[in-house]
Amino acid sequence: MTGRLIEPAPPTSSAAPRRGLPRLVVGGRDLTVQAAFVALIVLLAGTAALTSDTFLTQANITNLLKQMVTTGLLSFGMLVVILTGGIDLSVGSVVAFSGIITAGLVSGLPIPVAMLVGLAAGIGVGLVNGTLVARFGLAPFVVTLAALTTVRGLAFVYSEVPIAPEDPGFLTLGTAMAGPLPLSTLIMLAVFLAGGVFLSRTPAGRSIVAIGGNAETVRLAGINVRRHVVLAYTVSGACAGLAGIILTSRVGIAQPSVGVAFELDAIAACVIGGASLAGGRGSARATFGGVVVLALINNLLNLYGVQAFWQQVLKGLIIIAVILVQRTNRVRS
Amino acid sequence: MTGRLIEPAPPTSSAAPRRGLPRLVVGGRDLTVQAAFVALIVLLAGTAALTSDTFLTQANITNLLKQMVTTGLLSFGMLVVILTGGIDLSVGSVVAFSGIITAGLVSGLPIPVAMLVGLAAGIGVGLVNGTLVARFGLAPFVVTLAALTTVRGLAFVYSEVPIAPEDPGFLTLGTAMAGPLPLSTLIMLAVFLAGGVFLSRTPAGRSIVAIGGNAETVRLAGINVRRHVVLAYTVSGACAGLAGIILTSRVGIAQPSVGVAFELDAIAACVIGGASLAGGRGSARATFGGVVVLALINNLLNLYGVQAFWQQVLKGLIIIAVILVQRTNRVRS
Amino acid sequence: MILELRGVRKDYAGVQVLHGVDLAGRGGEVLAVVGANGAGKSTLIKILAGAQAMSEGEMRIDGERVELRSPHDAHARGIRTVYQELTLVPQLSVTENLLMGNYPRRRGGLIDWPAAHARAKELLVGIGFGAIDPRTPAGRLPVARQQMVEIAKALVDEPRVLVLDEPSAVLAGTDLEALFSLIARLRERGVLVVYVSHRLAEVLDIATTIVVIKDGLVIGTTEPSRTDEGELIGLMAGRRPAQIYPDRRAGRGEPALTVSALGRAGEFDGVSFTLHAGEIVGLFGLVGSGRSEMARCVFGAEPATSGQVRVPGGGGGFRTPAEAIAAGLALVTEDRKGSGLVLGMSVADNIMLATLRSTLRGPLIDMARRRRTVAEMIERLDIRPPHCATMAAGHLSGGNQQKAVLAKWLLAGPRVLILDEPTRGVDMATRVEIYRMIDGLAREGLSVLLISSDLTEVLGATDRVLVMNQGRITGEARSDRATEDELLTYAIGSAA
Amino acid sequence: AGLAACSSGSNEPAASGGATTGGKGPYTIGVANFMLSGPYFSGMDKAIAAQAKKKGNVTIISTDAGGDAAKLAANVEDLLSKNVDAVIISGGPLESAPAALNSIKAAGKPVVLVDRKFQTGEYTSWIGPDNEAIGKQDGEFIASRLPDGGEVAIIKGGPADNSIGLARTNGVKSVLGSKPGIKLVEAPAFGEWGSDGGLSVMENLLATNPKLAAVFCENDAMCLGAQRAIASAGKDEQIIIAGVDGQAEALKAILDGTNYVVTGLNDADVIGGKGLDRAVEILQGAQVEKDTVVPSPMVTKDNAAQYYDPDGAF
Ligand SMILES: Nc1ncnc2c1ncn2[C@@H]1O[C@H](COP(=O)(O)OP(=O)(O)OP(=O)(O)O)[C@@H](O)[C@H]1O
Ligand SMILES: Nc1ncnc2c1ncn2[C@@H]1O[C@H](COP(=O)(O)OP(=O)(O)OP(=O)(O)O)[C@@H](O)[C@H]1O
Ligand SMILES: [Mg+2]
Ligand SMILES: [Mg+2]
Repeated sequence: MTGRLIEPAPPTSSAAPRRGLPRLVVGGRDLTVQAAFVALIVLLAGTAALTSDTFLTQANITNLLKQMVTTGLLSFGMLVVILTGGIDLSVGSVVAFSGIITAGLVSGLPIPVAMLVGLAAGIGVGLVNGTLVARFGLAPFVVTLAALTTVRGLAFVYSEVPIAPEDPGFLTLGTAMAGPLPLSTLIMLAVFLAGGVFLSRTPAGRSIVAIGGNAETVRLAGINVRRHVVLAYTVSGACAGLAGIILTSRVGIAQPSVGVAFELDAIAACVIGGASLAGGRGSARATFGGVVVLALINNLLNLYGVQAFWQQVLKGLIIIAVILVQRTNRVRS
Repeated sequence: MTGRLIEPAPPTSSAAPRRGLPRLVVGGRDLTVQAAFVALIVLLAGTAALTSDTFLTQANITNLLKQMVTTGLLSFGMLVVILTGGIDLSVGSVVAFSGIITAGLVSGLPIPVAMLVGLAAGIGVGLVNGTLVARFGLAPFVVTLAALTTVRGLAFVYSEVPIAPEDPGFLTLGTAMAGPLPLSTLIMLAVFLAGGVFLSRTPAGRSIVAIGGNAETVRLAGINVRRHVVLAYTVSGACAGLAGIILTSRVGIAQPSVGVAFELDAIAACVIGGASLAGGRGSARATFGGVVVLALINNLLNLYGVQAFWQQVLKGLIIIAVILVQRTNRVRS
Repeated sequence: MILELRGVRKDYAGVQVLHGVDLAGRGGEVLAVVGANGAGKSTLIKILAGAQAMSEGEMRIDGERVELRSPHDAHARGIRTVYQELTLVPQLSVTENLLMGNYPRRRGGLIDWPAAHARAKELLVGIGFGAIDPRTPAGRLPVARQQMVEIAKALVDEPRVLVLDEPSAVLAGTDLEALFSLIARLRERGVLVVYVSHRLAEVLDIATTIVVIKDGLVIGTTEPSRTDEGELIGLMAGRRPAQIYPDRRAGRGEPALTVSALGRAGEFDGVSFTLHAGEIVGLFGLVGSGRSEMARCVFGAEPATSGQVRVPGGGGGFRTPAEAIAAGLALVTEDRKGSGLVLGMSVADNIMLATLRSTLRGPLIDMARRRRTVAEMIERLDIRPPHCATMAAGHLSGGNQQKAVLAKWLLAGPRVLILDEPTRGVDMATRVEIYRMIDGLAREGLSVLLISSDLTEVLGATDRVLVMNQGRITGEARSDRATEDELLTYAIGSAA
Repeated sequence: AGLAACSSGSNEPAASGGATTGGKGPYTIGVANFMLSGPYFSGMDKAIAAQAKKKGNVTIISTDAGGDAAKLAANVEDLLSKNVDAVIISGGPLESAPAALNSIKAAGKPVVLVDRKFQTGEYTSWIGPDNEAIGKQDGEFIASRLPDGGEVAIIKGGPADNSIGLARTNGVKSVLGSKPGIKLVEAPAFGEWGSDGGLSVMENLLATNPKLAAVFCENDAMCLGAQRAIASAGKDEQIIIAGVDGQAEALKAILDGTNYVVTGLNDADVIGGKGLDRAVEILQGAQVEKDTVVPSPMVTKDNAAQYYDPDGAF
């Protein structure tokens, strides 16, 4: 792969030279945005490495890797829904729901079976969300807002008190290391890899992206729009279910109150990764970048010992700064 | 004013008659949705009155009226933003911020001045939100999500502990009665009335609605789109500021932690009132209806003594049911 | 001279689109601007309208040099523009769209709605569009009516220069006549009308001066009396086509699609016809006659409420477009932005959209094969620029967008191709190519239904023509024998 | 390692694997707050910091999990990766125990819990109140003021898995549930630990239960809201109020002789200070008590003056 700096687009006329930033085009793809993004991550991590002697310790890197798993999984599911032009506010509640169901069932069932049931719960919520959006044409924001409330309630109905499975094997998924990487991080990376291929190289993935661009065109091209929208919400539900199981296994106890406002971080990761909330634009790779940026921000604010409330203040400001930089770098479409 | 039942739209061809529900049209306006909506409210209230001997007591009605003030004020501001096609997630944090600033200043300043400063804080947040959205073209969801975080942090930075002003005069705004109605309810009603007139009968209001329909057209008509978008977020900030002041005055104590997730109720009220999150559709009157519906749902669930988490489950389901009914009744546009 | 442009250049982020255009017009003139797709007409107009700034050059109004920084500036100078794309706010009433920002007010400063509606009505009546109810939400009007509202909007404050970018693309019949008589009246009042159109016949009809633009340069200025369609096409395209419409040999084969007594409540009723293999059938009618709706029902995009659709082998009654496509149908819709393309996606993605599974290897799309397929289609249909595969479809000029839609459907290998206004907004040279392509496909045994509001086209490019009027088929004629008047009679006469 | 060479910190890396016990400092102590957004908890955080300052040789790194158990575990990990010498967990829910405590144990660092005790996991020491005892205390006082019985409302903070609230409410219930003539009315909705929530929950209670004689809230913030609702309904004569925590406004209300009659002092200053002391003692190698209950004196009009400090942090 060769990269070269060329002018913005091949000039179609003999006209004056282009203004604007020079752009990095590789294999016909404009990588300027991606380059800016990688630069941002390098900048954040570099600052961290140079100013904190803790940042590059193995313990801290492992923490960073573990801590991005939940947001990572939720963000990929969120991305798929956002690509269709929708949104899924219910993921935080689903994390709690699937976690508590899994923990509750572990006492009676083999661990993998209990986990599958927890995953199925997430998928179920996704199916219902997707059906209400696709079949009944309700606004995704409101459908999943209602699901946020209802599913949270269900988590409490299932168990008002936290459940801590006795079996130490329950902790494996969330705490085991696979070589230098936490197993849970590997799972998340696998989801992003497989998800990236799904979105860019399968008919279903391309259909989902196209639906966010123009659903009517897609429908008239003979593609079942409803089914793909349902699929998108189901993927999000499944990701949230998986995140809930891994989180529970990591913490060792399932609580029905976990996961409040998780959806906000997931949405922020997608947007930092350049996804458009109007649908049709966004990629798995860039969303993963967004997840890394968010995790780095949190990690840095903690490493520098920034006061809790100032952390909140700064986090908001940094997010604004990041998307401002993103936007300035994006080719106007 | 005469009402008559006619077919959905004047047929433009001689073809077979249209299907669909018969519609109630008065003075050229289709009131079917409104009628269905009023019917819904009557149904809810009627059920309540018949099945609970508490519902119609003066105490309960007064509670109902007081408890809808915060959601009401936030919903009107949210409506204005939603009409432009945006969203304001920061309102809950603004409630806390303006409340704590007001309470903090009361000891040194005259009460009205302190309240004006609190209001100004809300307006300031709205201005910043609006500017980031309008001037820099950032996605409203992310801008106001960042504001949610930052402003909440600022509230805590201002004071980590609750502030309870000594002066009993501070309580007037939130607790005084104006005849049979709480003063705060009157203020909210005034906001909806004035806001309704603003949206339907002033050029600025019409511009805001039009921007949500097609911003480019509005720009081509020589109207300053940016300024109106900023105005919309400022109105929302002002409403949230006012809500914060009234809430603080009602409780007598300002807490930096108040108002978490208030934005969700406000958005739900707008959508129940038929506003489109894509912008351009929604009215003050219907949004007020949405506020009443939400308040009735909460009140009923409490009157029947439904357990907290079952309340959550039911609330979500009822919202879905309400917007399903809404949708079935709406003329396809 | 009311209006003068000198040496206007314009680039979009470095790509030069206009290379120094000169233009001048007097009051009472109709200045027609013609040129191929992508020649830069709309860009020129946006500069006139103050919506885009020129990179170089100057503009004079009444001899005085002006700089337009916004559409508002242009309005203030008496220049009003009707854009190629509809720009109404669909949720708002016609009145609001017309008066936007300039409402009659009461003493308190509040808008006086009854007065506003009355004023809107007055305006509409004054320019001959009185049939439009000003209280209707603009989005509920048929497209032709919306276009009229657009025009009415431009006339609200009596402009001195009225710029119309392809206004006739969605108008036909009486509506078009209303527009022409309006233009005539404006001329009498001393208004300068700048008129962009691909319909050369009408340009020759109403223009006083014709300016031909090619690749961002004015390459000719002439008058209708001194030129003809052939010469204009020659100038625009750089070469004169031998003929516009290919010779058709009506060779009809087996029936490929049979529609019987099809109807959809409130839209159209009792529509019956049969398409045969190798045949091109035109479907003419006025805007709003129900043709598009009917085509969508045949294609399964909307449910019919009565009647039947059959294809050989027993298939038919499609409930979804997918079923119709599986049975060999393809529908190129009239609205390429709204339902033909995903504008934000690449041209390649758009071309492959109806045949996503065709390049699968295992569960995954074979990217190399996909690239080859796309490149072949781009070459076969001569979509420009030739390296456009990774470009966003929205960045293509109108005609090339249309070709991309065609490419998508040709890949699906249909036996029945329904084209709804496929040449709307497409320049003459491209049209000729499209006609040639349709002809070639028909010769290969494809059966084509060509929906069009353009009488010349519907007679020239087809074997026979059906005419639809108020939701019913009211006539049928052989293309080589029928006259335009005959078709118009079917289209306008009261439906049985 | 490697790039992180430009060290500026004073915090020595810990001796490999083990706690740096036995030294004389300086120490870095990490404070993992479960939720700072409550006056009691932020007061605790401040008290720990103040005590550290007093000691002189202790640096504090404080984190906030915003009420999220998983984030608390993550913050503990962050603290450990910064090589703190000990960790203080404040207000942590028992559910974060296994992971957070396991990682602290794996790092070989002592952990001191303040306020909330974990039922599982191995912590070094705990200092906090006995929430059930506070509930009982309030219950006894209410019972003594209602010799003829009456309706007693309970306002919970929520959500249902909050173990502190549960302990307090269970304390009240265990006393009042057995008293003849007393009827308990549990509010269906949660007051969310804030005055605004306490206010609306109380308003609804008043509408449905006109005959209430007393109300118990799981914390003072909610009680203060409830008091406002009772005042608006003109029932200050009829209903007495009992809370928990000793929030300044509540102490003042008690001192002023209003219908706010009792609270259980949950002194964040005392607990926080003792917690820091405890951590330092452990680092210095002292043998310490595992669990220390800080008594929560019952505050009534008679002794309120002794605890009320108008300028106190909490
Ligand atoms: N915003 C834009 N950014 C980049 N290129 C543009 C933009 N708008 C137009 N172009 C390019 O400028 C050229 C001229 O476009 P323009 O719309 O003026 O053509 P036109 O003559 O109106 O064509 P048509 O007949 O298809 O409407 C085309 O090559 C088009 O791709
Ligand atoms: N958005 C709309 N709202 C209401 N009625 C509509 C709308 N669009 C079309 N119609 C009506 O539906 C009927 C059929 O329209 P259709 O578009 O099928 O006609 P057409 O002959 O294809 O004309 P066109 O050339 O405009 O497509 C007409 O009576 C038209 O007025
Ligand atoms: Mg054009
Ligand atoms: Mg049509």
